[in-house]
Amino acid sequence: MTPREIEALLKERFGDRIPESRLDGLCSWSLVDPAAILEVARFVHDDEKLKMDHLELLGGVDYKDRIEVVYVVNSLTYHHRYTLKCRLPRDNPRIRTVESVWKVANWHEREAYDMFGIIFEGHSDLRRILCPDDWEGYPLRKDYTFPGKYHDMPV
Amino acid sequence: MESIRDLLELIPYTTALPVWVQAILPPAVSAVILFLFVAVLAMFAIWLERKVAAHMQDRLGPMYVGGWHGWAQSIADTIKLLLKEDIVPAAADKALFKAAPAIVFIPSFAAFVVLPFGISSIVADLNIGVLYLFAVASLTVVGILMAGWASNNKYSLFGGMRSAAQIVSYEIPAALSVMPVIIIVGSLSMQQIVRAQTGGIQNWFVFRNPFTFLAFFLYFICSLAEVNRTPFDIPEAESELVAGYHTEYSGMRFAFFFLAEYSNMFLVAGIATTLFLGGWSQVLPAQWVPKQLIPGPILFFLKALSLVFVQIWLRWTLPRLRVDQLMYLCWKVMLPLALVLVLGAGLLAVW
Amino acid sequence: MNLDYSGDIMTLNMGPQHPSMHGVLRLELKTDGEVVVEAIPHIGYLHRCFEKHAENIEYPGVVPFTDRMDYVAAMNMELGYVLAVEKLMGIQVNDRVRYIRIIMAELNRIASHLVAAGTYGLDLGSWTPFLHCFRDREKILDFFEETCGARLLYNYNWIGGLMFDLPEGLERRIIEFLDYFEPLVEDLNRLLSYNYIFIKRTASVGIIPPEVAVSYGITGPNLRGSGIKFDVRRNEPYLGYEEFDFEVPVGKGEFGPVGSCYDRYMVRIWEVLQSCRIIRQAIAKLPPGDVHATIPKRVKPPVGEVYMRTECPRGELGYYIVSDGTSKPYRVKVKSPCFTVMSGFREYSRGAMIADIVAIVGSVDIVLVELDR
Amino acid sequence: MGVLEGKFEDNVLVTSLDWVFNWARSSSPWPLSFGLACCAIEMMATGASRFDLDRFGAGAYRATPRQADIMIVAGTVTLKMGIRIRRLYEQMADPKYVISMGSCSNNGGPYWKYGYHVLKGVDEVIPVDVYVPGCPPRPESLLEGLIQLKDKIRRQTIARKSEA
Repeated sequence: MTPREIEALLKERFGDRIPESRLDGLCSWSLVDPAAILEVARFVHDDEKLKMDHLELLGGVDYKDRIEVVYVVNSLTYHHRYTLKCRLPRDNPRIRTVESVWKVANWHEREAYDMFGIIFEGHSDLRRILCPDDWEGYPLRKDYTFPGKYHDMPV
Repeated sequence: MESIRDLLELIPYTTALPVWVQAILPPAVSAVILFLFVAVLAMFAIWLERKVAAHMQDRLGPMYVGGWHGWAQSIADTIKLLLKEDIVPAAADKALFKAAPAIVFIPSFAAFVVLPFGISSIVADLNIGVLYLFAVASLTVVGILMAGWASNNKYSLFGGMRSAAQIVSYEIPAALSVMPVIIIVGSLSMQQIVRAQTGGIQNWFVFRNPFTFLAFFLYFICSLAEVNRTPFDIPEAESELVAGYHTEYSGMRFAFFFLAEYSNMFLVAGIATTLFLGGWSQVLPAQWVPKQLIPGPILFFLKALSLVFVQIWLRWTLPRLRVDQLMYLCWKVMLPLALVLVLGAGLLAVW
Repeated sequence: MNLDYSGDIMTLNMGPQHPSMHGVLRLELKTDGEVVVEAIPHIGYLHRCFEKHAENIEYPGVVPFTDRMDYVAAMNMELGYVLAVEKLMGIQVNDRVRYIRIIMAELNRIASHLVAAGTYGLDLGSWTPFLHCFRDREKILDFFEETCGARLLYNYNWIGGLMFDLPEGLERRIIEFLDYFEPLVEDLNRLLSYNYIFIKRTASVGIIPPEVAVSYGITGPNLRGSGIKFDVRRNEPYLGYEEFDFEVPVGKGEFGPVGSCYDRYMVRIWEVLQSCRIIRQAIAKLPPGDVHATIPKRVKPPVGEVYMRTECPRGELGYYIVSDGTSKPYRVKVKSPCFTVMSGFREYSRGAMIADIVAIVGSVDIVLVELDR
Repeated sequence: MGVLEGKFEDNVLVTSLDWVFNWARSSSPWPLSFGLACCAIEMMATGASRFDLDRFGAGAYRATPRQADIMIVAGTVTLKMGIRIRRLYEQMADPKYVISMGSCSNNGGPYWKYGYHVLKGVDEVIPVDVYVPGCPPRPESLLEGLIQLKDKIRRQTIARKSEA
């Protein structure tokens, strides 16, 4: 399926919960209402025409006024790919976990939590994954200041 | 030991010494000689292993230490290990931790006592030589288990447990595979066993009859397991258990484990040589070459070293088995086969 | 954890310094005797902040950092990034650049799979194959060194072109190498792959069923080992891979269930031979051209975002780049194949023995820096 | 240090003992098999066929720190790993030496400026004897580093340090 068809399918199914889309050859995406992400994820995973069973990438992007969560999904059956995005407020980013749809989301969400401080509600094991457990701050936020010392070791 | 006693008598004034000194001197001298001999042998085996492994892997191995092909590499290694700090972990069981290397090394050293290097080059020709050998050799496992337990390290513990299970299991087929030879010879004395094989290659037990032929391979495989060599090196499996039971050992104590491993390698090769490859007896049939041309000890060494070479060869070629596969091999393959061999050899002897 | 027998459970810490953890992976094993009830991977011991660096460095300067992510297959890592930026900027490279990139990427794939196979032998206690693999890998590294001066981390693929053209006569020497190397794969098979003990240790161990593989987003040889025929080079061709004739090997389950360690290992071995085929075809078709022709003066992509995926030796490598129109990327997010494959480790390692854990970690062929980035 | 250090005055016997000890120590530096990042691959290549670290007696990679003599810190040291490296170093038996291999472990290398999680040089946590530059150093460089270390070992003495 082409991105246009996927977008049309999503629009038809979810209506105004897909507020915005951009279709180009580079990376076609649709904005999803954060409250509906689990529903949309389950739909793209289960739908017979989409069958997007492979979560390629899940990550955050800090846009200074908001944080976006990006889901790149593709289908191993039909070899098509699509990107979903959610916009979250920067001061308290919270979103439902999609762990129940794609198991790989578990670690990806832990990484997004570690790097951006996005809270994934309902996540089974939301701990830091790359940085040590007692690390402070979220390193990939644009306003992150480097810590001076960590356990007596200068940074 | 007899020859040493004779030698000592040549030294003047030995008869003037107290009687107990006279009694203790020959064994003490032979023990020292044997110890040096075992240490040098083990060091040589280590060097050989590194060179052989290197050449199998398109490398050169030690080249610079001591000059010619790094011949002094093992000496340097040993001196360095002796000089290293001796760490006893704070949480270890100190007495057991310190005793374990000695307990591992002593049996392998003691077992050399009954190894017949030549017609008269044997420390003690016990009439129960083979029995003694198996009794003493199985003591090693106590030391390994002690080391594994006392280190207070989980990897060591795993190594110790694996080793205990493995050595105890493989003792059985190893002992049984020796039985066909003993049935044929009718003696447990090592020298008797060698004498039964004199007169050339056709008299060696490995070629004597099909049962002893198989028994040789069975014994060789079991001996690999007993000395923890690949493919049975699971007690010290580097990629799994770091270094197994000697993970926590450093310096001198580790050197003892190291020496014990390599002297054990030579020991089992020596036993296999004695039991199946004619020990010090000659290779060429007696009807062609009536007189033994090469001295017995040299022949013995050549035979044993070629078996050591095979051990090294296997080590650097084969992957290692898993614990359950190892046990499967022992109890379901080797043991029944060994029993069949004993039965067959017995029937053949009676018939 | 089942509390009924929790008294018998021992926690064994494997790593970060452990000979078979391929670097600094740490596994927390809950063992019941030799059987591992649960294996929990802990990562991050080599988190080098790639994504932070990428945001602070200009586009061409990121290439060396991508090299250092997967140092065993640096050519492939930088290729993915360069292609992503080129896609963002709309640069079309000429045929010579495309073909040289393919040759280099495939040579690098061979080198990487050799390391994978060799260290896998090492994990299972077999030393000699490891050194034989490294011996042949050195010969490939020689080609790279001759071309760009570096053995391991190349910075060879530039945005819009290549650092240098191939040196005089390299094509011929690569063909000579392939003539020498292809029979040696059979040698390796005799030494390791068809060894009875090796098969016993791997063929029914660490099975990843296809549905688990898909759910955990496993890609590359690990996915194909589970019997799913998916290769980005074939299914979403880049660089003109569709012009080449090659097969996508999948796990056959010759000696046990499909998706075992053995299948994953064998897929790599077969892929090595396919890479040889691709290189031969690419060299035969190599057109003349200027490898510097399309290198832009300034790399300043338009505002936008791009997702580009390529097939690197460890699996599917994706770069998600957000550009804000300046000369530095606004955000670079890497889809790391090792990360996804380790995320499922807890599931497919359950009930294995300690020795099997080592076999499984080796068979998924992870590179820790790529995992942690 | 080892068992005998610092117990004797400097004299003829000590000098010849020094020679033997230093010869043994410099001839068999067993490395700890411990790879971190990119440099670990080059370290493996150094041990492999073409370069063959074993020629100098340094090919016996020990998996346990207790039995190793030199620690080759091959790769980037992160903060999470720094604590572990210090512990590994403490677990090694004296005399022990450290080769810092590659820019990352020398001073943070390319990760110097924005590496919030990278330790800027392994010498922040453990003492280093020889620094090998390069990113990654070629195997020849590592061999050179090893030979430099050998030279350093040969200059040691077990004699008590004079007060002056």
